Amino acid sequence: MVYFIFRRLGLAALSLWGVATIVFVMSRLIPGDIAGVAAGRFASAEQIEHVRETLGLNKPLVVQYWDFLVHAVHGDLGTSAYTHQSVVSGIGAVLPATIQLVVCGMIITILLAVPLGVLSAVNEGRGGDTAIRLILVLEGGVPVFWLAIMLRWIFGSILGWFPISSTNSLNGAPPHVTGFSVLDSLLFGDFSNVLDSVGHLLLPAIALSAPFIATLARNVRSNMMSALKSDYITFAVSKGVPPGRIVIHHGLRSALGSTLTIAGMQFGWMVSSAVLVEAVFSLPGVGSYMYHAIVNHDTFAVLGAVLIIGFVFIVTALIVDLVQMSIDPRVRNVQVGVA
Amino acid sequence: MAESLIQVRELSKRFGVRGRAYQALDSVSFDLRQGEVLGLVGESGSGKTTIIRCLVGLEKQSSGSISYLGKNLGQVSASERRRYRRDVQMIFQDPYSSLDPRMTVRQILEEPMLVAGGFSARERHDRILDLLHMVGLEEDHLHRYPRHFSGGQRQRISIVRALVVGPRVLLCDEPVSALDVSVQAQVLNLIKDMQKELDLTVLFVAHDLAVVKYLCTRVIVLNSGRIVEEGPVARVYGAPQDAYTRQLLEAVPIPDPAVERERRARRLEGTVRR
Amino acid sequence: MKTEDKLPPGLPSTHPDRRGEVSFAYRFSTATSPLAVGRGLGGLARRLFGAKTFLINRIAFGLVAVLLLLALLGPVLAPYDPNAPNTNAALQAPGAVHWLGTDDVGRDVLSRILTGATQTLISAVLIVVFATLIGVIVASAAALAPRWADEVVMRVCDMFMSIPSLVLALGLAAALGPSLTSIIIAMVAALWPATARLTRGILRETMTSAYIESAQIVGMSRLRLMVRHAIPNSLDAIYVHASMEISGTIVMMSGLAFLGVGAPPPSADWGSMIAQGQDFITTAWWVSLFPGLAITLSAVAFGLAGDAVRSLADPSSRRS
Amino acid sequence: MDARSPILNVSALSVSVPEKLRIGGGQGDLRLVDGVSFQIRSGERLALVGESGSGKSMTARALMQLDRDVVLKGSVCWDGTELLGAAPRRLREIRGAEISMLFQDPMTALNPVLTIGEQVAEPLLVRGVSKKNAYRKAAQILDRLHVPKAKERLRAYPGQFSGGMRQRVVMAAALVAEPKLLIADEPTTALDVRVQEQVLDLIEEQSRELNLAVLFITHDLATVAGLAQSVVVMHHGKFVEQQNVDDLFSKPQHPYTRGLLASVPRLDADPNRRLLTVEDYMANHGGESLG
Repeated sequence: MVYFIFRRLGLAALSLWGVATIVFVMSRLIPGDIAGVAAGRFASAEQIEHVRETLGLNKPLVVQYWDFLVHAVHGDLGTSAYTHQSVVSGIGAVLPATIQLVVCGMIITILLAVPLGVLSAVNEGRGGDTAIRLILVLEGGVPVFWLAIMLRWIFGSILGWFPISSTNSLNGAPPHVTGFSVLDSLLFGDFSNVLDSVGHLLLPAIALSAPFIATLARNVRSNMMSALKSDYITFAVSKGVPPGRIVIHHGLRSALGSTLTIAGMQFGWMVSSAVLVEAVFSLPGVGSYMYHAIVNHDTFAVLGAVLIIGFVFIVTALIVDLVQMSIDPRVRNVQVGVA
Repeated sequence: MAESLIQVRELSKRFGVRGRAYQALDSVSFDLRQGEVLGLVGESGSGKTTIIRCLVGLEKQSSGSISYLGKNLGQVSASERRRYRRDVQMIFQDPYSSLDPRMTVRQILEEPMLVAGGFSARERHDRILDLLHMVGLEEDHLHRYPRHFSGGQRQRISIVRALVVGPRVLLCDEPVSALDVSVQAQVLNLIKDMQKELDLTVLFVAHDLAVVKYLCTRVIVLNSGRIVEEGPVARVYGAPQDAYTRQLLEAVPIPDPAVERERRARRLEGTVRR
Repeated sequence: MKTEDKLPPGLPSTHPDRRGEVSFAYRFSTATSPLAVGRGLGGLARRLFGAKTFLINRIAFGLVAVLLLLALLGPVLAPYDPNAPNTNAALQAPGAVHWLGTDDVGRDVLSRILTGATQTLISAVLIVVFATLIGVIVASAAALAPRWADEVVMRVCDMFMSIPSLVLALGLAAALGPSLTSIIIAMVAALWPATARLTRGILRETMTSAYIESAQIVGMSRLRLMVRHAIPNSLDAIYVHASMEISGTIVMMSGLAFLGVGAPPPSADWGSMIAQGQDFITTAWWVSLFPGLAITLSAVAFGLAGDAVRSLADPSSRRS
Repeated sequence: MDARSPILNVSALSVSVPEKLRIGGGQGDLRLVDGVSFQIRSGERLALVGESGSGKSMTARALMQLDRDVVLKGSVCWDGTELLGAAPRRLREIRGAEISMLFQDPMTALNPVLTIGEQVAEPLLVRGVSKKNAYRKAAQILDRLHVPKAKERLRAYPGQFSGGMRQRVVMAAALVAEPKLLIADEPTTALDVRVQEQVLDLIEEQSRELNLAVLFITHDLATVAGLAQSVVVMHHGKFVEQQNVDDLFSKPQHPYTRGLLASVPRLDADPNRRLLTVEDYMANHGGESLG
């Protein structure tokens, strides 16, 4: 068990190094003179030369790579060419907002996808199943950013039910403490603050969760279906276990393992989709940060964001695996090695 | 005593690493002699299949040696290795997965000859047809795909595939355990006939002691990767020396109600065990 | 054929050897694969649209056929020049002249969607084809290589997969500069590792089947094993994966374009059309709405078709 | 209840798969079991023997109505009530408490994520027995089935058990609610010969002690010899013959049965006598040929 935890930690570290390497390679892919790009469009030859030196671009590639890794380990991903702010602190300031959005999207996803998948699997081949699958296919094909625009237009502009941008109304913003607006409101604001924060979060979270609901529900469906077809379900039926208990206690319990894995990976994918949603709703977050960096050709900021999102992804996967190891007897027994 | 074709010496095989290692074979030594049908019996996990897989090179032994005609296979030249591959063929347990579903029967049967080399088109055709008729299949089966055949027919095709290159040794890994009883008898008879007709040496792995008794001349009993008993079938079955062999033999049900009832009564009264 | 071969899914097979679960590759390879039979275009058409295919699958294949046709003929069918601004006709609502309205510089939305179809759909197909090719080649090479090299290649794939593909593609495309080529390169770079990983898994499973082992015993070289047995028997699963990928690729491409890393203006791209229209959505909803519908329709059509291909390849799920 | 009157009366039972659910198409409904009849008396051990595709397992599953997509016809009369067409609630009452079932593969019949205790006690738990009592009963039954350290094992997961032990756990779950009939669907096929012997002994032992009727499904005539009192032979979904066990082995009536008996290699037979196959008998007797 301990061996496997260490092995898993080692793998995570290896992945982090890999992500950093990929980002480094990407940073050298930029066509033309990196220093020229970094110094800005109107920089003089001297300024470019200066930038070249500060970035260490005149050193051999291996040394640059090493410097990059050392800096990255120390939490230094360079300086944004646009805001002239450290990339890490820039992203650090907005990361909580993104995490909050993703967690909210995740909750919506799980709340909808699990029941839908279960219902669909239980009714396999019948009308209900077909209807759910059709809805999922339609909803899974909708591009997130377009859905975000449409939701904002319909529920924000036409119906006026929800605010159309930002995390809080001007007078509803709580002091910035944790960066999680809902949490901050809970800590310092009154109930209307909380409501305001949640209201601002709802539309983006719904838009964000759409494609993930489809993926997760389909995954739950197929896991449930194979669970429901297994011998142990037949055995449970033959023991006189009522259908409700069969589905929840036997089916869902054993289908949950791989659902958890998928949900964990979705967390990472959601962080990347947040780029699109945040751009639409002009929410401060890693996504908006990345979007503005792209628009401003701020390559180091873009790559910094890539690295951070990769980091979040790896850490989530690590946590999910460790959780799974501790709750699933199948995995646990393999670890312990009992035949 | 007949010439020894394959000599297995101190064969050991471990799977896995460090704390989780599992000893599948533990210094197994035996000879496979010209013309005999040697049975390897044991329960699941006894290592019987691992022996066969080491013999055909699908598994690499952890230690020990395998020699063919007196030459250690670990040190032979490439041409001798080719000869071994041609002389030693194998039949698998599962007739459903041992034939490539995307090939016609003709392609499946020609392949070993093409790989081994040295067969003209005419020869290939003739050999396939000869063997096909011997196992009771027809020429027009040749252009069909495996999915068109029943389990028993597929196992016959597997037998032909193993025999087309003219091997001296046939290794059988539980070839009938996946078949229905009525089909099982046909395939057993077929292996028996082919063995006589083609003067084959057979290593027959099985968990069913009755099948081994019907087919084999000599038997090796394996338990957890070790040989516990070895000898001519009549002797081992008639007077087993090892306690494990005796347990195995006693557990085989006999299709005779009177005998079985008596045996059970004896068991239940003699032991309030476990 | 024996009776048990025809049992519906879920019913137990009584054959002693069929107990336990049937593996992915095994299901795809030894079962009667309809993808493998019916050679030629006629056979393909019968497979896809024949009476035995489910209605929903036929609809999906029909939609995909229509979409691909539109992609090929888009520029010809477009009633107006998609890139010609006409300030006199800016932001016109859908009507008899401009069926889907015009954008802020007076370009015909329908014409732009039609030309955009060519670009989006063809590049999506190309991306998936390239990513699959690279993935299959890498996976096959890894399967043939010594174990340590195999391990290294797979670890590299894992590392690529540790960055969500949208972000990876975004970073790459941003670094390479806005153009259709850089989007294609970025997307292929982001997608191939997953395909390679999957293909390696399928190959590994196929390689353990008894028919491969029996070829190994006769002394067949590993290269020939791959080419003769392993790859052909893995193809179904690879096709299925590829066909499922197209839908996601379309959506992701449009997302990249939406963020401004796609083909530079004035090129008609569905994603950038939506981006362009979002600022005046309250007054001219049609500029954003219709390209979005086009993306959704394409994604759904290709998604359904992918599902259909899977159900054709896997008889045990042949039910709709 | 009179020991002589049958507790289960199956008459003209047919099982078929509707045309639209047949995999790979094919015309018409696929008939898996075709008009099979037999009876089981209380405490009687009846064996249902046949090769793959004979419909023996389908018959067993049809008694419990475990398959949703098949069409059942005929009559299955349990203890005076007709089961075909009975309300789902009534079926649930019977399953596990009056009729229970053992499966072929003990490795897949247990849910890997639930504890042994939970799975053994379940038939009681779903009938409102308190958790404490149900678990105590579960420990008792495991003990009866010679599972060592039964009480501690309740907290274990199936992954920690060997094949033979798992089959005992499955049996414990099947017997915990004291049913009157145990349907055993090839319970020893996946097991090694020594474990098979133990499981067969256990089934017989429980049947004797609890006056438990047993319907034993198998393809292996030899396992039936010492266990069953009466044997039904099936072939291609059809009833072939039924006899008491001694008569079936000494004077089989149908050529198929004779072929089945002759084609099994026996430990007590002369290996030089060639095995006869079912085909030999069927051909001699002008019966239908086998595919």
